[in-house]
Amino acid sequence: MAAGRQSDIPLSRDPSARFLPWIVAFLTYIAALSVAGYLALAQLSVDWNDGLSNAITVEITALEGEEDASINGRVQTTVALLRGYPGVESVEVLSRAKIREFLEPWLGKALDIGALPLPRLIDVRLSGDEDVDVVALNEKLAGSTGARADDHAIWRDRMERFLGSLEWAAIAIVAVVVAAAVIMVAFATRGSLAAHRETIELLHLIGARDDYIARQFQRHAMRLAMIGSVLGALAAMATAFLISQSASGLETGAGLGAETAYLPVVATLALPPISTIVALFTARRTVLKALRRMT
Amino acid sequence: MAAGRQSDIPLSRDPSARFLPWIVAFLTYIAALSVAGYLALAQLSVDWNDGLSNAITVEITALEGEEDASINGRVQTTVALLRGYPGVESVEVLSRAKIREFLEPWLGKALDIGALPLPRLIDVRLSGDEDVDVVALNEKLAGSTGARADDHAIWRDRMERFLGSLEWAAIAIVAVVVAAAVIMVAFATRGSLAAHRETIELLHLIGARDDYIARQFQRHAMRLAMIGSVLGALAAMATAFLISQSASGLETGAGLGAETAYLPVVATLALPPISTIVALFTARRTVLKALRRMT
Amino acid sequence: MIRFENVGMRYGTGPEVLRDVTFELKAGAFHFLVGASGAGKSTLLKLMYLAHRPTRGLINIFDRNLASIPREELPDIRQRIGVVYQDFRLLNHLSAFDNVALPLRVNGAREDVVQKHVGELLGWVGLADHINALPPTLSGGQKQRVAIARAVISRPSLLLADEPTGNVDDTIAVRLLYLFEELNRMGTTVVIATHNKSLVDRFKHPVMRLGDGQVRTEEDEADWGAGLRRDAEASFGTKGDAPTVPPREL
Amino acid sequence: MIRFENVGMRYGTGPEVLRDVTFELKAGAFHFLVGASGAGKSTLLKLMYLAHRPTRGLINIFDRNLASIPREELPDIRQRIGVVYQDFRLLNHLSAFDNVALPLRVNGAREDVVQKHVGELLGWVGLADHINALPPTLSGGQKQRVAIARAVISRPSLLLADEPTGNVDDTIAVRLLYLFEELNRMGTTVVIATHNKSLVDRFKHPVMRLGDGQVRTEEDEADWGAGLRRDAEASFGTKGDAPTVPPREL
Ligand SMILES: Nc1ncnc2c1ncn2[C@@H]1O[C@H](COP(=O)(O)OP(=O)(O)OP(=O)(O)O)[C@@H](O)[C@H]1O
Ligand SMILES: Nc1ncnc2c1ncn2[C@@H]1O[C@H](COP(=O)(O)OP(=O)(O)OP(=O)(O)O)[C@@H](O)[C@H]1O
Ligand SMILES: [Mg+2]
Ligand SMILES: [Mg+2]
Repeated sequence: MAAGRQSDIPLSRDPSARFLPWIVAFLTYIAALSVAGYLALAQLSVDWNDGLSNAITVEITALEGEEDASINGRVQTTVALLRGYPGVESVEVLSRAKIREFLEPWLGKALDIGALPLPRLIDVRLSGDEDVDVVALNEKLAGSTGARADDHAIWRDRMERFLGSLEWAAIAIVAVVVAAAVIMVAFATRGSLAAHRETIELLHLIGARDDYIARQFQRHAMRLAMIGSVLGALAAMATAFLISQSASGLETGAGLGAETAYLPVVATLALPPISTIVALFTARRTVLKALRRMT
Repeated sequence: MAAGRQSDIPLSRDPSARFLPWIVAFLTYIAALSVAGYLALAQLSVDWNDGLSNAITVEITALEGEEDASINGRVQTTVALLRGYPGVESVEVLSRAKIREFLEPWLGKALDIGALPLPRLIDVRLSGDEDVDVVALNEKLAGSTGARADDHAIWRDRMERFLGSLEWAAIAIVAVVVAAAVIMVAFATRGSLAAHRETIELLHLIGARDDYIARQFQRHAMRLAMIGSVLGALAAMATAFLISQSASGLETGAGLGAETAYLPVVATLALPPISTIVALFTARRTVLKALRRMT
Repeated sequence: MIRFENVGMRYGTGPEVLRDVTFELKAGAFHFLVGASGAGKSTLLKLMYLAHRPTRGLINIFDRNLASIPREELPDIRQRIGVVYQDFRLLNHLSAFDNVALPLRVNGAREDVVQKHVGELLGWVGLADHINALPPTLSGGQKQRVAIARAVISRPSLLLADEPTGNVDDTIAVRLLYLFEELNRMGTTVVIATHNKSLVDRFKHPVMRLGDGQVRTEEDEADWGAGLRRDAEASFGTKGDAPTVPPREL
Repeated sequence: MIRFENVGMRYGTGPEVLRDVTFELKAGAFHFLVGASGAGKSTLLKLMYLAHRPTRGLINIFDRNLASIPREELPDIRQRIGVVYQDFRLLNHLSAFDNVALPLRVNGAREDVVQKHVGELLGWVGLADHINALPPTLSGGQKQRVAIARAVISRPSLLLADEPTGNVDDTIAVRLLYLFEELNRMGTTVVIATHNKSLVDRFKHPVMRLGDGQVRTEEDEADWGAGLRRDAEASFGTKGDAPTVPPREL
C-alpha cells in the first residue's frame, strides 16, 4: 500500500523498462573500457618513458671489411668514454646473442643471421640527476670512435603524441556515451509520458503537483540506469580482468600488471553512480518540461 | 478509407516503429560488411594464390667467405638447370636492388644493408600445365648448386586456413545477425501485441480471423525491416566504397579493385529482401502463436 | 437459437458469478436482462458472445454445442452476433465512420456497400455531423450511439446490448429501442441488459431477471405495443416470483 | 463559489459548444445539469474542474478569477474539487482501494487516515467485497461507484458528477444521491449532470438546462424532500421557459 502511494503510474511495464538497462549497460561498458584502456596505456607509457628517458643506446657499425678486433677496440674506447661522462650511471655492451635475439623476429629464419656483420650496441643508463645533452655527446663520440648515440627522443615524442590523441579519443568516447545516455533516457521518458498521458492528466486533475509526477519518473529512470550501469561496469571489469590476465601472460603486457590496475577500477566504479544521477536529472528535466506544456 | 480497412490496429505509433528500423539497419550493416569483407578477401586470396601457385622462389646463400664470382657462377648454373626443367615457363634473377627493396622495411635504416652479404633470389614462373614436384626439384638443386627452392606451400596453406576461419566467422556473424533480427522482430511484435491487446480482442469478437490480424502485424514488421535494411545496406555500400577507394590508393589494396567488387554489392543488395521476408515470417509466426492462446 | 443448461461461470478462482443458469431463447425473441449491479448481466452476455467459456454446463448457440465448435469456426459465428459493450470499446484511432464500418470490413464487404450503409446508419442515430470525429472527441452519448451503430450495421442474427442507453436521455433511448425492435422484426434475436426501468416498462418485452447467479423470467402479460411482432418465447429452468411492474408514461 | 460570465468554448477550430454562458452558483448549492446528448454538459463541467480554459469569457472559481491563477496554484484548487467522470477514468493497475485513496495520497494524507476512510466509504457504496479488485474485474456499476467514492473521499468543496448513475439501478442511484446530499449538507457545492429524469424528479433540486450552448434554470417550486437543507441558489444569465416535470415515484 505504501509502495502503491508512490507509483500511481505503471512505468515498470513500459518497454523502456526492458530496453533502457541494456542500453545503459552497453554505454557504461564502452565508457568503462575506453577510460580503463586509456588509463592502462597511460600508465604503461609512464613506465616506458621512465625507462627510455633514463637510457641511451649507442651503436657502432662495422666498417667495410673491418676486422673484429678493430671493432672491439672501438667499443672499448667508447665504453671508457661513456663511463667518464657526467650523468651516466652504468654502461653495458649488449652481447651478440642478445642482439640476435632482438633481430631474429624481424629477419626471420630465411636469412642466415650468423653470417651478418651485426652492429654493436651499448646500453647506457643515466642517473637522471643531470640532463645529458645528446647532441654534444653524439659529436664527441663521432669525433673519437664513430659511434652514434640515440636517446629515443623520436620514440618518446611519438608516444606522447599517441597518448595525447588517445586521451582525446577517451574523452570523446565518454562525452558521446554521456550524450547518448542522456538522449536515450530522455527518449524513453518521453515515450513513457506519451503512454501514460491519460493517467498523468488524471493525476493533474486530482491535484497532483508536477513534482509528485516527476518523482515517479525520475525514480524509475534512476532504477533502470542503476541496474544497467552496474551490469555494464561489472562486464567491463570482467573484460579488463580477462585482458590483463591474458596480457600478463605475454611479455609485452607486463606494464598492465596488477599494481597499476586500481585506477581503471576506480574509474569504472565511479560510472554507476554517475549514470544514475545523469538518468535522474535527465528524466526529471524531460518530465517537468513536458508537464509544463500540459494543463 | 481503403487504407483504414487494413490498419485497424494503430501499430505505427508503437515504440517498435522507432527502434526496429535502426536495429535492423545496424544488423544489416554488420552482415553486409562481414559478407563483403569476406568476399573481398576471398577474391584477393584467389589472386594471390594464383600468383603463388605458379611461382617458385629459389634462394642461394653465400657461404662463409665466398667470393662474389663463385656465387654468380652458382646462380648461373641454377638458372640453366631451372630453364631446362619441365613445367618452368620463365626464370629471372632478382637484382640486388630489388632484394634490398624487399628487405629494407624489415631491417630498417639502423642496419647498413649495403654491408650485408645478401642471398641471391631467383623468381621462377611455372606454366601451370604440369605439376612440378618441389621436393624432387629441391633435391636436385641441393645436389648441384646448393640452392633451395620454396614453393610458398606454407604461405598458401596458412592463407587457406585463414580464409577458412574467415569464412566461418562470416557465416557465424550472418547467423548471429539473422538470429538477432528474428529475436528483435519477435520481441517488438510481442510488445505490440501486448499494447494492442484490447483492440485485438475487439477484432476477434467482431469476427476477425487470426489471419486478418496477423496480416496487419506482418505488413508493419515488413515495412520497418525494409526501411531498416535498405538504410543499413546503403550505409554498408558507402562504407565499402570508401574503404575500396582508400585501399586502392595503397599498393596493398590493389586486389580490392573495381572489377572484383560486384560480388559484395550483389550480396549486399540481397540483404534487404531477405531481412524483409525474415521479418514478415517472424512477425506472422509470433502473432499467430499468440493469437491461438487468446479466445 | 440459444440454450443454456446448468451453466456455471467463475472468474479465475473467485466465487461463482453464475450458477446453474438454464434458459432458452427462441430465434426472433426480444428480452430485457435486468438485475442489480454486479449480478452478472455482463457476464451472461459475455458467454453469449463467446468472449468467455463457461466453467461448467452446456451452451448451445445457433443450434450448435459451443464446446464442440473448433477455433477456426468461431469468427463465422461471431460475425453473426452484434454486441454493444457496456464500456463501448470503440477504437480511439478510427473515426466514427471507420468504427461502425469495422464489422463490414472484417467481413470483407465491398467498399461501396460500406460507404452507403454506414453513413445512413450514423445519420439515423443522430451523428450525421460527427461522421469523421474520433471517439475521444465525442460526448458520452455520442460514443454510445456509435457503439450501437457498430453492433447493428451488419444485421446480426443475435444482438446483445449491455446497458445501451446509460448515457443518453429517454428520447434517444426510445429511438434506439425502436431501432432494436426494427431489427427484431427482421429476424434478429435481441437481448438488452439495462437498469433503465422506464424503458423496460415502456417496451413490453419479456424480462429475464438475474439474481443470486440465477435467471428468472418475468413475462409481462400486458399488450405488446403498436405493431410489434412477438414470435419469440423464452423457457427458463428456474421459475421465480415475477413482480409485476405497472407500465408508466415516459 | 462559481461564476461564469459570457463564457464561450470551442474545441480546436470546431463550432462553439458553449456560447455566452452566464450563471452563478452560491456556496452550498445543489444543482442538476440536464440537456440533450452532445449539448455540452461534460464540456461545462470540464471548465469547472479546470481541465480546459474557456475560449472567451470570465470564470470565477472559489472567488478567484481563473485567468489570473498561476499554474503552481492550480493543484491546490483542484484538490478542493471532486469529479466523477462520465467514463470513470479509474487507473486500471490500481485496486479499488488505491484508486479511491489517490486524492488523499496526492494530498499527502497520513496512511492510517487513508486506511480508515477509504475502507469505510467503499463499504458505504456497497463494494466492501471488492476492495482489492482491479477495475477491469469490476462490473460497470461497480466501477462507477469506485469513481464516485474517489470523487467524494477528500470531502471536496465542489463536487462535479457527470452522469454518475448511468450504470447503476435506481435503488443504488438513490443511495448515491443521498451520499451527495449528505456532503452537500456539510457544505459541499454539488453539480450533477444526468439524463436520469426520475432522479431529477425525485430529488427536488434546481435544474440547469443546457441547450443551444446556453444555460437556463428550471427552479422546481415543489417541496424539497425529507430533511434536505436548501441553502443554495443559482442566478442565471438567461431565463428560459422552464417546463415543469411532475414528480414521480421510483
Ligand atoms: N474479469 C473479471 N474478473 C473477475 N471478476 C469479474 C470480472 N468481471 C466481472 N467480475 C465480477 O463478476 C460479478 C458480475 O459482474 P458483471 O459485470 O457480470 O455484473 P453486471 O450485472 O453486468 O453489473 P453492472 O450492472 O454493474 O454492469 C461482479 O461481482 C464483478 O466484480
Ligand atoms: N475533445 C473534444 N474535441 C472536439 N469536440 C468535442 C470534444 N469533446 C466534446 N466535443 C463535442 O462537443 C459537443 C459537446 O460535448 P459534451 O461531451 O460536452 O456533451 P454532453 O452534453 O456531455 O453529452 P452527453 O450527454 O452525450 O455526454 C459534442 O458535439 C462533442 O462532439
Ligand atoms: Mg454490466
Ligand atoms: Mg457528457
